[in-house]
Amino acid sequence: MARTDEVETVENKEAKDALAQPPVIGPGYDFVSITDKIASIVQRGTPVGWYLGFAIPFILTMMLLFAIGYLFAVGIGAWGVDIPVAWGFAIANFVWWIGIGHAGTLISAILLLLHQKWRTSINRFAEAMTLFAVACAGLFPLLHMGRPWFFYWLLPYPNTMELWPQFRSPLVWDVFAVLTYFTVSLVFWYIGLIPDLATLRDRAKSKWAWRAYGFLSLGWRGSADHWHHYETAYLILAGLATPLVISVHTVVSFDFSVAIVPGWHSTIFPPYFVAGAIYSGFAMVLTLAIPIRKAFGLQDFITMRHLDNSAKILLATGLMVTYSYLSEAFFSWYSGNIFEAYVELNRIRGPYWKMYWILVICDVIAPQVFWFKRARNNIWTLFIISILVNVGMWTERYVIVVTSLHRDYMPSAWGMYSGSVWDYATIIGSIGLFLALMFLFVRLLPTISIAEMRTLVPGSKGSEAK
Amino acid sequence: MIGKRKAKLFGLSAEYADPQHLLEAARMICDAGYTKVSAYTPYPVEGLADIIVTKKRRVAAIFLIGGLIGGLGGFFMQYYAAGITYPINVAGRPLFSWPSFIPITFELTVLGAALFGAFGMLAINGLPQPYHPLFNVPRFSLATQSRFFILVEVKDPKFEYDATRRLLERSQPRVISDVYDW
Amino acid sequence: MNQPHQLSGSTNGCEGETHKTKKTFWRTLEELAGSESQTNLVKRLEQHAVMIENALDRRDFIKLMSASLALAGITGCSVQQPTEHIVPYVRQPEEIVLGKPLFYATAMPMAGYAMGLLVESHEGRPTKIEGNPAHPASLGATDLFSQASVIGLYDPDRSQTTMYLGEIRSWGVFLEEFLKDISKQRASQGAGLRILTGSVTSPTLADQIKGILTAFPKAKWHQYEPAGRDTAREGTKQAFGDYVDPIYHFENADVVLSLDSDFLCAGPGSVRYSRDFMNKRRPDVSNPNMSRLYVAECTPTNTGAKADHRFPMRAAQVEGFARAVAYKLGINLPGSGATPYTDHSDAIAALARDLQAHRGSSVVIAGDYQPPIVHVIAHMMNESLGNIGKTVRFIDPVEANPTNQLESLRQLVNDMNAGTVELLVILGGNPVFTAPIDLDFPSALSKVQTRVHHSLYYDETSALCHWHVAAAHYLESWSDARAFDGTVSIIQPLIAPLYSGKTEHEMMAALSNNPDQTSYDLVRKYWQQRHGTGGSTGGSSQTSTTPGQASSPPSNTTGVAPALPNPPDGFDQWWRKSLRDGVVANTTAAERAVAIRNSQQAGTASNIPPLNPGEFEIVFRPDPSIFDGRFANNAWLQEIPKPFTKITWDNTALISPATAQRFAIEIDPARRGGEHGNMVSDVIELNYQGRTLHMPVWILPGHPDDSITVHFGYGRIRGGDTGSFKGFNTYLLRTSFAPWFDVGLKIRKLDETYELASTQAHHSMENRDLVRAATLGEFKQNPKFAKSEADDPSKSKWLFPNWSYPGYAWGMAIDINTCIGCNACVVACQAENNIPVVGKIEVMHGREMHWIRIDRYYSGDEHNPETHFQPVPCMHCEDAPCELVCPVEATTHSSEGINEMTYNRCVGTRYCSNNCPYKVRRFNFFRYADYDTPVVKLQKNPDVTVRSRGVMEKCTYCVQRINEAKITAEEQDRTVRDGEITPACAQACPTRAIVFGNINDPNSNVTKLKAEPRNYGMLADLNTRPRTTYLAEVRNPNPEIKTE
Amino acid sequence: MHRVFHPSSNIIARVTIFGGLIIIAGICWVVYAVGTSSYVTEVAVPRSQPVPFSHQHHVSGLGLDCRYCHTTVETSAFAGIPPTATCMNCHSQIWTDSPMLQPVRDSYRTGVPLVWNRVNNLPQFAYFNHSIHINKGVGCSTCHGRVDRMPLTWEEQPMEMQWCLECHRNPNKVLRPRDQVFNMEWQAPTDQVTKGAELANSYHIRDTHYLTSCSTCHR
Repeated sequence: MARTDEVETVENKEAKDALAQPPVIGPGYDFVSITDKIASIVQRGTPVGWYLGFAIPFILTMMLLFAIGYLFAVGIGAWGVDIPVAWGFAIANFVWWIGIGHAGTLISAILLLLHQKWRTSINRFAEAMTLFAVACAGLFPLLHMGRPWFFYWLLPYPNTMELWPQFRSPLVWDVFAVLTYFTVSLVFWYIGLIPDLATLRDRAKSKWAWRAYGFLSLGWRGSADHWHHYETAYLILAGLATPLVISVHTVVSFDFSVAIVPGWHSTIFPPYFVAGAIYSGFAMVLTLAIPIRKAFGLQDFITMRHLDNSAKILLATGLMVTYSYLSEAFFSWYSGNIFEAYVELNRIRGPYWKMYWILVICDVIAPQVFWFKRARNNIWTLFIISILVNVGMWTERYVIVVTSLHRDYMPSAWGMYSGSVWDYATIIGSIGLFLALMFLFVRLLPTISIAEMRTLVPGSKGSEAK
Repeated sequence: MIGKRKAKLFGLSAEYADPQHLLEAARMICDAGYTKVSAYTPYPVEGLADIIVTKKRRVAAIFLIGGLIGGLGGFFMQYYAAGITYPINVAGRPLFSWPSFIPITFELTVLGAALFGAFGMLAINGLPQPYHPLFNVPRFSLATQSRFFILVEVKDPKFEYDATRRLLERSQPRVISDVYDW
Repeated sequence: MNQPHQLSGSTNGCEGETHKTKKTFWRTLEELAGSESQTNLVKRLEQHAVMIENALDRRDFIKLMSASLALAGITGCSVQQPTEHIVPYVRQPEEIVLGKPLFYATAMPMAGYAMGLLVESHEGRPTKIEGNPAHPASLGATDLFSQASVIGLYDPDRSQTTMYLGEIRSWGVFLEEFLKDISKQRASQGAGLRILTGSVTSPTLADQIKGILTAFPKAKWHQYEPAGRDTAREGTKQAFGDYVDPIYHFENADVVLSLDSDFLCAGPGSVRYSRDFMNKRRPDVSNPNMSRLYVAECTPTNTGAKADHRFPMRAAQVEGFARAVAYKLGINLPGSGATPYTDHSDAIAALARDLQAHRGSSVVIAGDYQPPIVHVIAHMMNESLGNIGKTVRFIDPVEANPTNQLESLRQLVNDMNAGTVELLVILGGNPVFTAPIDLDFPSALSKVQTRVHHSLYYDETSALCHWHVAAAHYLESWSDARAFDGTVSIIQPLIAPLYSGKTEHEMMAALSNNPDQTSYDLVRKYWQQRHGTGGSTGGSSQTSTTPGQASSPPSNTTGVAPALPNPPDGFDQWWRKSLRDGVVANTTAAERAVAIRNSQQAGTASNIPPLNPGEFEIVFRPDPSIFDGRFANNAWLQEIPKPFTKITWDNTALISPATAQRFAIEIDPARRGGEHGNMVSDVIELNYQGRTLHMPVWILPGHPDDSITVHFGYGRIRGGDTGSFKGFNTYLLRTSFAPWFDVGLKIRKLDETYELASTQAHHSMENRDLVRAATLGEFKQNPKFAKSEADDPSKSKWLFPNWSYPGYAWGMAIDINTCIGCNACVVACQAENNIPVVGKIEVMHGREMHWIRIDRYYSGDEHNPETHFQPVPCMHCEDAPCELVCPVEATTHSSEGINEMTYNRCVGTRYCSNNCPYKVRRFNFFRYADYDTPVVKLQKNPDVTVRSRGVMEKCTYCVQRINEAKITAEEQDRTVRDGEITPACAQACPTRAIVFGNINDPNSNVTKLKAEPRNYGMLADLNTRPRTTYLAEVRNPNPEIKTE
Repeated sequence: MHRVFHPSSNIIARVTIFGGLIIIAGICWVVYAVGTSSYVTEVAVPRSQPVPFSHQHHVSGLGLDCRYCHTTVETSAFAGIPPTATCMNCHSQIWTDSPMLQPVRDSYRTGVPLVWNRVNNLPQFAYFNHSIHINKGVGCSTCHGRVDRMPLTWEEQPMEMQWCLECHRNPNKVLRPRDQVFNMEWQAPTDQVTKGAELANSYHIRDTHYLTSCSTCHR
């Protein structure tokens, strides 16, 4: 039957890969050692380093809470937003976080469908990253509302006003897209976790750990039927998640492209945004993977091959984004529309030219070093570039939001924008929240899918017996 | 052990060190005509399902149903809200401006499918099920880590304690243990 | 609107109120003192305002909703509401219909001159000022000052009691002391008594003062207006040998030459003048003609902005220019031309030819800020052009006692310094702040034994006086005043004094020793006298006073119109009619024949020395928004963007771009809110006559080089919470010998910067066809010059079928050509729609709330650019981009095509504002509305929601007025008539540049305008299909003059 | 050590899952019920007043017309609340020393107005106009109920947006001849459907889109 041939091809491919590049898992691992290696991260006592590391994001999170409290107390005026730039940091942050949230599901889903074995060791925390990033992203549309206590008016529910959301508004599309994305990612993540939770249950030392993991693992026994249905479901979920990932950032891009603001109203936006999302997502994966593998000695699972592949993807998506910049610039000239043309020129040499060139340097020029294998195999290069790309992607969103609005149709209404101290407190705080969640995750759940790693152990294929 | 109730035999379980033995054993037992047999592995072992899984459920169908409900429901909700219950002139667009309804329809399709599918799968697998007789076998905790198990239930019409045990022994298991239920 | 029965009733109403509230009027001291007075005030007002209290309680409702999320979550608005109260009248005045406003006719005296008004009153609360169509100075329109005056009434900083050396005293105590002082004076025939007022046109007041001056022969009456019209006055005197007032008839003028005169936006007749003038500048296909305006001016003015030819020059050069023109007209002038004017010689020749070609249908008008000689020359030109009697008529002075006020003030100061002044009564005004610096008024004042200051605020002058008497606001007062053309209006109160203020009449009554006369009695008595025997024989034999000596008692009842014939149906009928109409019939001053004296006697050249190199000319002007400083505490006026600089809350030194370059002076947008908000300007040091002042600058295109304009009125120290410590006090440089301009200014750029709040720092239109303009010639060749293919929605490809709007379809047309950028519409809108004031900081953040703004663009070279004004309210697009993106249906389209904004549904995503190409949406970033100060709530329009924090708002076409009119019409089973609905902006507009109506009605005014070839939709190529469209600008330059 | 969940945990697990769903649904229902209950909407809850004024007595008892006190109901947005003087028209003659009316007499003497507790109350952002409804044939009792049977006045309707919309979307079902507007006893005839349509026609009632435009009530 089909499956076996498939296996063959994959194996051949792997064989070739094996010659070409480092393997996706270090040598000399069997079921026991893998299980021990990964599960022990969760099960051994908390290292001091973890507390030290956790302290900083924790403080930042407290700062975020304070900023939010102040915001709700005095009103949105605490931020830098004004007329004409009624959207500022908040929306840039939102898009940025959502973008970061794309790599996780993408890695797990698309790479699963493509039978990319190297996904297994990074998908778990990539998915976690997705969830936390989307959670951070979800904050901002809420916070940026003038009357956030009425957020539920964006949800369809029966009410005495007999009013519904205005379904033609991209903001409502956003609500559905983001909520769906979060839910599906959560389900996908959890389903993937169940077997590992069972493992932790069965290895649990303390009674409470056993209770907790026992409860979460739903009594998973890994019976053949379970695995059968589980795999089908997981595969279909992946199949669903893939278009979902694409759609979510497409919808996010509609926030801009549906509006008539010059610099927003552009058909390139959906693909442009999706590419950008994957770009920043993978950058964040690297930014996280590199320290994590170091901290927990996971070099054998997250091998140079993973980093190398991620770097290649960064390069590819980076080129797509570059193409988008170029086509934007081209059409602003080619369209002959004075408003569009002005916005583009204004970005390049207007009051915000610094931001624009920062984004060009970070997003266009920096990743070009990945053409060279040496760069792709140098941890530090990878790390620094990944951070640059993250910065660049935030700047890109800032440029899109601010420079388009601050000089649109009516010169009489042109105005400058810059974030207030509360804007900065909020974005930095949200990064803190994100990191804090990551810290908790690596502490409490297996950072790498144990069950899937087992399938990479030599001799894990039952069919080899035939 | 648990409370006062007296244990009754639930089945016989055999433990194997690697997937190859497991597969052979499974094939052998099934060939021997046993039907109430199940295998337990720390990761999905390819080919196992073809041998041992008798009743395959259409998980995909549940996804489909969920998707349809989500999608159609979502689209009608928007149509109802914008066009029927409170028709308002928004930006001069027609009440039924279907192009604007596509994104949400899609999202809700995915949402419906995913939720139905995921929970459907759990339901089919009879989860959550924190207790199962096998858990009474201390070594079974290895089933989620490094070892492979086969369980032959007493319910099986061909089950005869000695015969079955002998059959299992022939498949060179690490351990054979009696599984008791309470 | 003003049905007779209402207004006739109104008079009773007002009398009723005055009487009714007398009991609450005489307050005991402890009530006057202390914080309690506020609450008393509100108690007192409950009798007036039935619905106020609960109307205000309701405002907390939205806040309450936020608290009770959970319930609201399911049931929207049905959280339990706080118990509200209804406070009915005890005895309800029969003319009051609860929930329906009444309109009372009255008048606002501004620097003495009356602006006729109709004031909207809700249950006794005046809430909105409108112009009185029957009044010659208004014709139904208003200027921004009268529009804004209504919050002056409710100003919590207004002085609330009588004070002695800053301590609260009762009126009674004051009277005792005051009468003592007066009796002292009686002995000396009032040798030590001085009265200082502003310009007085009020017949009653004049009569009272006359009475006092007869009782105290040695007493003297001085008048001083900081922004006075001495030069115009002296000009007529020099030209004709006697004080007369010129009245201009622009409706007959085809060519107008303004010699530094801002007749469109400044001066008592400006509202009327701008209407007359603009009526001749509405070219359409049937009559493609318009008048031509030449302006020679220094500081750019609104008049200059509308000029077809503007000649920018230093103020001192205007005389030379005038002489050059006069010379071309062959007039032989008195005095030798000061400094001959050499530029624009061909232009001047052409201009002269143009004037000659329009003998009898041209006007030469000189500015109040130019020396008398310029006025003389203007008069002579008018005479030689045969305009006098046709486009320029002369009447006896409207002022009761015209005099050279500066001289009058100087003499007062001399007397004070000489120590001859024992009792000084200052009626209104704030001389300590406004008097020329060289007179050193404060120190002179300190030499007076007893000083009494009667004013609205406890201001700089009050602080230096023994006694301060709180004045009553004109909306609280009985009085009378005359318009620029002499027409008399009776001023009737809309409400009993909130703060137990006294009127000038009551002060004078006290001075003439019968203090218990109410101003109502006084005014009524005076007019009773004026009928029949009481009257006098005409002001033709006007006593004129030679400069330098204050008026001796006027021989007769001053310069008011002659005795009135006994009214046929009795005085009471006459009185009611006068109150109802807002004008007293047949009081318009008769024309007076005048003749230029022998030209050699007529005035001499004002010998202003030429400018030394490196020195500058300094030019003084009253501030365009707070005038001479009297409106400093009026937040609406403070936040009005000034016509050219668009600066709010400040005054600056205006300099030309070239001058700025010379001194490397710059204005940069700030990082936050720059361009639209926060501009960082360099500070310069003005050094004039040894006095220095540090001030920020504003680089003003069109301002002449080597000249610097400063506006006075800012820098108040005791201007109230709003007015104090704003801007810079330029009175500190203003001297009595050069009140308007002088040479000898030195400037120095300092190493400081200052943050200005300017709402539009961007000058250029960036080649976008927002304002479309052409010359008259071009218009005649191609009337449709403003049309563009892309603009036509019917032609544009569009995915969806258009909605149809049967029944009413509201629309607006704005004629850019006739807009003079006077800001009246902006204030009117603010008053009508409860628009909050946000303060300088928020304006700097680009968060001002005006629903209608006046965009100012420049075209051409910055030395002498063309200035364009464009009022921009919401366009009410039929395919509104804002609506499409609102996630909660907070902004939607009504069945009549109004782009509705439902505040209580808005969640504040601000997406609509982003997507509005016109950027007319305004957002409550903070809780701007004042829920806390009880008294300011009284001004709120009960028909408009007060917006809470976090909601978007914008122009609604005054939907409350539309609904009101539709309901009235439906109840009478008819449709709304054209002109029945007028939005606040349109109603206030002096030139009727804004027209509103039903565009489905082919005969409506607006439909006709939209049918005109000049009509175009701004940014219509975005297919927004705006309901508000513009009529393009057409200028009428003289083809003989090639614009350099 | 080796641990096993108790066999009953399977049942517990399933029960909690379905139980949880039921509980959530229950909570939603409770919140909705509370939200629409008269506790929140204060429908049919008599308000205490400084003077226990009885519409029942004055209307059905003495047969006063609504407009005797609510004078401006036909001409103004505000129906009008009688000044103390109106009360004293009669009560200077009758019940002149009833202690119940003391506050009224005090108010009349001192000029300090009575302070009534508002019964029918719309939020500040909803603008209701009595006169137009009266003129279009919407009767008092349609919204205010049988005031003539209220000893102490209470709110008859929740006065929520959906309630307003009911009529604005389909006015015909409540329209009555103008001469019946103040008639408390009026009952909709059996053929109200046709009658209402005729009235709507003759009174020129505007179409639904107009009546349900936001700015009809919100400004």
